[in-house]
Amino acid sequence: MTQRLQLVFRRALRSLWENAYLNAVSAGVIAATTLLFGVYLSVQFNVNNMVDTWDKDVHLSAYFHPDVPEQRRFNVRDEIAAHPEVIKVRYVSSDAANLWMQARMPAMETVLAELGSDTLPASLEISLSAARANDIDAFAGTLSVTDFSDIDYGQEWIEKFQGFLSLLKLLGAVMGSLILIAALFLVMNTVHLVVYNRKNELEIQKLVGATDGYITAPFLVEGLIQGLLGAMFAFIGLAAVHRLLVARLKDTFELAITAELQFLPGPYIAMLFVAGSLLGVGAAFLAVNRFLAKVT
Amino acid sequence: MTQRLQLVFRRALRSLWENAYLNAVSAGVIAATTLLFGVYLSVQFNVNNMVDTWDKDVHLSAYFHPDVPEQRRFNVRDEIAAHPEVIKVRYVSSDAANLWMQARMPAMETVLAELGSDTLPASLEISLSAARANDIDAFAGTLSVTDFSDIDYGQEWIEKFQGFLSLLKLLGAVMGSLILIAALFLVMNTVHLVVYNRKNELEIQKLVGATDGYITAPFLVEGLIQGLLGAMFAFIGLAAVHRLLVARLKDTFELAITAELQFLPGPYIAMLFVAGSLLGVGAAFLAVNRFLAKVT
Amino acid sequence: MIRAYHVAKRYGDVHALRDVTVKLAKGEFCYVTGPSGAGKTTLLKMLYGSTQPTEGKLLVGGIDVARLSRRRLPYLRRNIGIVFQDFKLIDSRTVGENVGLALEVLGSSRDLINRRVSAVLNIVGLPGRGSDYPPTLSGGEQQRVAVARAIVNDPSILLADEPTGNLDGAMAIEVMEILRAINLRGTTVMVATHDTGLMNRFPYRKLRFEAGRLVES
Amino acid sequence: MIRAYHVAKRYGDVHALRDVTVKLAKGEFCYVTGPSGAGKTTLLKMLYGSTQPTEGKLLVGGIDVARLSRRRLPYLRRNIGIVFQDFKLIDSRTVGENVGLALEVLGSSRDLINRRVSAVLNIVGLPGRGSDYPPTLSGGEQQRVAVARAIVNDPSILLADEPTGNLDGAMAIEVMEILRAINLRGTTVMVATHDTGLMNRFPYRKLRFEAGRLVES
Ligand SMILES: Nc1ncnc2c1ncn2[C@@H]1O[C@H](COP(=O)(O)OP(=O)(O)OP(=O)(O)O)[C@@H](O)[C@H]1O
Ligand SMILES: Nc1ncnc2c1ncn2[C@@H]1O[C@H](COP(=O)(O)OP(=O)(O)OP(=O)(O)O)[C@@H](O)[C@H]1O
Ligand SMILES: [Mg+2]
Ligand SMILES: [Mg+2]
Repeated sequence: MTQRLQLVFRRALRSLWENAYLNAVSAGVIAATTLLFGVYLSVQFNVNNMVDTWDKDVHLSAYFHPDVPEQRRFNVRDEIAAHPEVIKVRYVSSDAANLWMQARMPAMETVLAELGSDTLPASLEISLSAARANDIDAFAGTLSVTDFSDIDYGQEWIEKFQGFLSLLKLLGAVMGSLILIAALFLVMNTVHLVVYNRKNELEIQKLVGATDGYITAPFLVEGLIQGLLGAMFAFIGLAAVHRLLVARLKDTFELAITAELQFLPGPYIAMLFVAGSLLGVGAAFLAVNRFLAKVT
Repeated sequence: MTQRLQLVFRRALRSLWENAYLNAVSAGVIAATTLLFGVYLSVQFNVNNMVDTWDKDVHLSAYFHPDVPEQRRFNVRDEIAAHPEVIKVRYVSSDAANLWMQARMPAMETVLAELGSDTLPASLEISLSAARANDIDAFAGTLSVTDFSDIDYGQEWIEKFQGFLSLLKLLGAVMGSLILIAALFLVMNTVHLVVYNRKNELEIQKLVGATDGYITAPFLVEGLIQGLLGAMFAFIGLAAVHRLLVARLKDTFELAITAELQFLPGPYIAMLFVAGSLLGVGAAFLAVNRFLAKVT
Repeated sequence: MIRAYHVAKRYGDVHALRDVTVKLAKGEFCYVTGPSGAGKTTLLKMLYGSTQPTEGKLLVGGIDVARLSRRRLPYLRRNIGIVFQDFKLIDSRTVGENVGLALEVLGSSRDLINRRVSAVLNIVGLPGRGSDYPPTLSGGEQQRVAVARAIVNDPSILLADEPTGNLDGAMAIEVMEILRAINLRGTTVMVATHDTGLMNRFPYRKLRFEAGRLVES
Repeated sequence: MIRAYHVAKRYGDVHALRDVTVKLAKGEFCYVTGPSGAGKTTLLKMLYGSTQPTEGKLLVGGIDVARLSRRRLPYLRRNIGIVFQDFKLIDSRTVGENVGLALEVLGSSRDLINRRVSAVLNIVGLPGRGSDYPPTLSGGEQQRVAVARAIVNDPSILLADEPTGNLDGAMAIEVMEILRAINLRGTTVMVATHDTGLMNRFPYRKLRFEAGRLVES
């Protein structure tokens, strides 16, 4: 048994060597496919991550009527804090709001300074957990209208962002499946050519009494090696792209999303290698069988 | 002569037919390459377009000291309007500014109403032509500091945006050239296989006295047809992607960039077809010559 | 060993064989002869299952080759040595590997393969050519490699299609001696040939075909 | 027509030909003979420029084939008809197209090609087989197609490598008659063969090789 296995491996390696060019093409195509798959996974993983954090962090600003007394404001804050979906409530006094405003719009500094501390109203900054557009809507409805002059939660922006996300997902899915089909086709095709290239040899093997298994086995090993090599290259490529992106993003937006751009975790990487191997072995299997069906 | 040409075409079409599978792969790979090239051109073209409009539209807001008299303000406006790089100057009175503020921040409506018309200062909205970050800086320096309390031109934002653009360009160039090299390799490879597939036939043709030209000519025609077909598919693909994007963007951002997302103009489309043909014919030429060099 | 009952083979309009009934005992030696296109190669091809009869019944060692499943076919072929009219050598494998292939598919050990291969290359007059590639051999040398591969695993049936067409007289006689020796050890041998000189020198039973019909047996 | 001065050909350690000096007049008919591996095919290959001599000088129709540029080679070959030992037919082209190829590369009109092709297929005894594909022909039929292709454009030199190896006696004589007829019309003919019976029946000059040496001429 081990001797047979040895023979299969020897024949596979020999074929890899003798058809180095075609095998390199196969491995390259598998690498490209797997890389695209990896990029797709990465984007999905990171977008999900971001949407998760963002969902958890949904903010509402509720502006008090200027005539609500300060004690009442604290009571309202405590009531809201008791809601189960509320993570955090922060009271922002009128003074604090104006300081923030000054920082944000330095052009108006002088103007605001002249106007005194009542320029901007006091407000509550409310953080909701696991909220979606509709949930926020519902929550805003529960707030008492007598206490607040206005409630601001950028609903339109949320909707637009979600529209944009779904556009991205659509484009990603369309392009992704097109590219995947093209890649599968190419892998099948190159492996088929490796087989075709050795048509004569395989026919003669059959004529001297080789079983289908004898002929197929080395091709499967060959496909496995191609697949693993391809996945390895894809992994390296993915790491390089990730590195480049993180470094460049750090330079451009000092604080923003950098920290959240994560590399694919272990199980996903394992999936890449499984996908590459399946691609290699599957394409080899189909190609050899398609060929053997025609030979007697 | 015409009879010879007819023969060449007949042989090319026959080979296309007999090697339909491999030829479809070649055309497909050329289509994919040309499509990527087209997407690259499109993005470049549209980004350039946007940057152009944006460059032409660079705005400065210069806020007057509250104590500058109105007549002086109009004089300053006219002086600035005389600068050659200035396209347009608009005087925004304090009233107008406050109305705009109210519209933008409805939460503060009540507050602002109470504060009277002097809340926001009057300003000049200046549009500069063909400006870049440095030019704006220089221009801002020319404005008299005695008239204005502050000058606002979002310099940081411009720098960040340009950083982001150069990141995009870098990524595009790296990915683009990687994909282009891979595609060239694949086209070369498939065409080489079409030739290899007919190794025996070409060898025999040489043995009975065929010239290199006799053998090469049909392959060039075949390559040309592959290239043109590929470019056609790429063109269709490009149009479809453009359609989809425009429609989806219109839904998402009603006003924003929709109008500016333009389809590639004629000369660029012509370039796609030229690129496809060159790819097809060039790959065929190289593949046949590589083969003929080995045969005697 | 071989029994054909009213076997016929048509390729479209071409009647390659018509109504052939013949019986070959185990250990027999016979020639298949007749003019070009008479159906000699077609008969041999049916015996090793490369094509099926369109009519009649063909038994090889008791097995009905027309009914044989794809899966069983290799096991039939392992008992048959074949010298093909066009040699069918693998150009990218050395002579030694080509000859050894018939043993490798049986799962023989490397050691046994090496010993048998150099033995049969000696027998066909190509000692030391084991590491050459077929395209660098002359026509007659290739033909002898084909003979070597056919006999390397001591098959119970040997089918040789024109095994001396590319050989000079002396070499042709040597190859015939080899086939006779194998036959004497019990192998059933069938040789398709045109060479009347050879058939007279080694007189055995003749199956003579003409336009697909068995006219002498 | 053909002149060889001290021509030698080595493949690595193998001396395929050694010190061959021979002269063939225009319109001559000669055999190239000798045992398997003597160098017959090698000599013919050098004549049509498929391989170069490692030593000596070889002139074909006044042209030094070793000095011939890649570009000029096709024009030499258009004057030479060749029957290859392994036929070299294009499997994916019909018999008619295979035979017509030698005229097509010359730029002959379709009409002329069709007439010539059916004429020569008649001559070699394969009338009406023009639309079949070579893999569906028997070995002998393929060999006759190879002969047909070699003579279709009335070459001034005809090189035939073992053109009767797959033919029965009667058919072999027919093919020899064809070659003789061509020779009588002025073509220089060189036939590599093992068939002593044929050489006795058609007695012409013999170039006998043994292990690369010209031992009789
Ligand atoms: N695959 C095929 N398809 C169609 N016709 C075929 C096929 N194989 C053989 N034939 C035809 O069947 C007939 C018998 O062919 P076969 O090869 O058996 O002849 P043969 O006796 O071996 O001749 P030769 O001595 O020339 O080798 C021939 O006329 C041939 O053209
Ligand atoms: N390409 C090659 N590389 C190495 N050796 C070669 C090559 N071609 C031929 N030979 C060797 O040169 C010698 C002469 O070969 P050639 O084909 O000329 O013989 P031949 O006289 O035609 O024999 P046959 O009658 O068997 O066809 C042989 O020993 C052969 O192995
Ligand atoms: Mg035959
Ligand atoms: Mg020879």
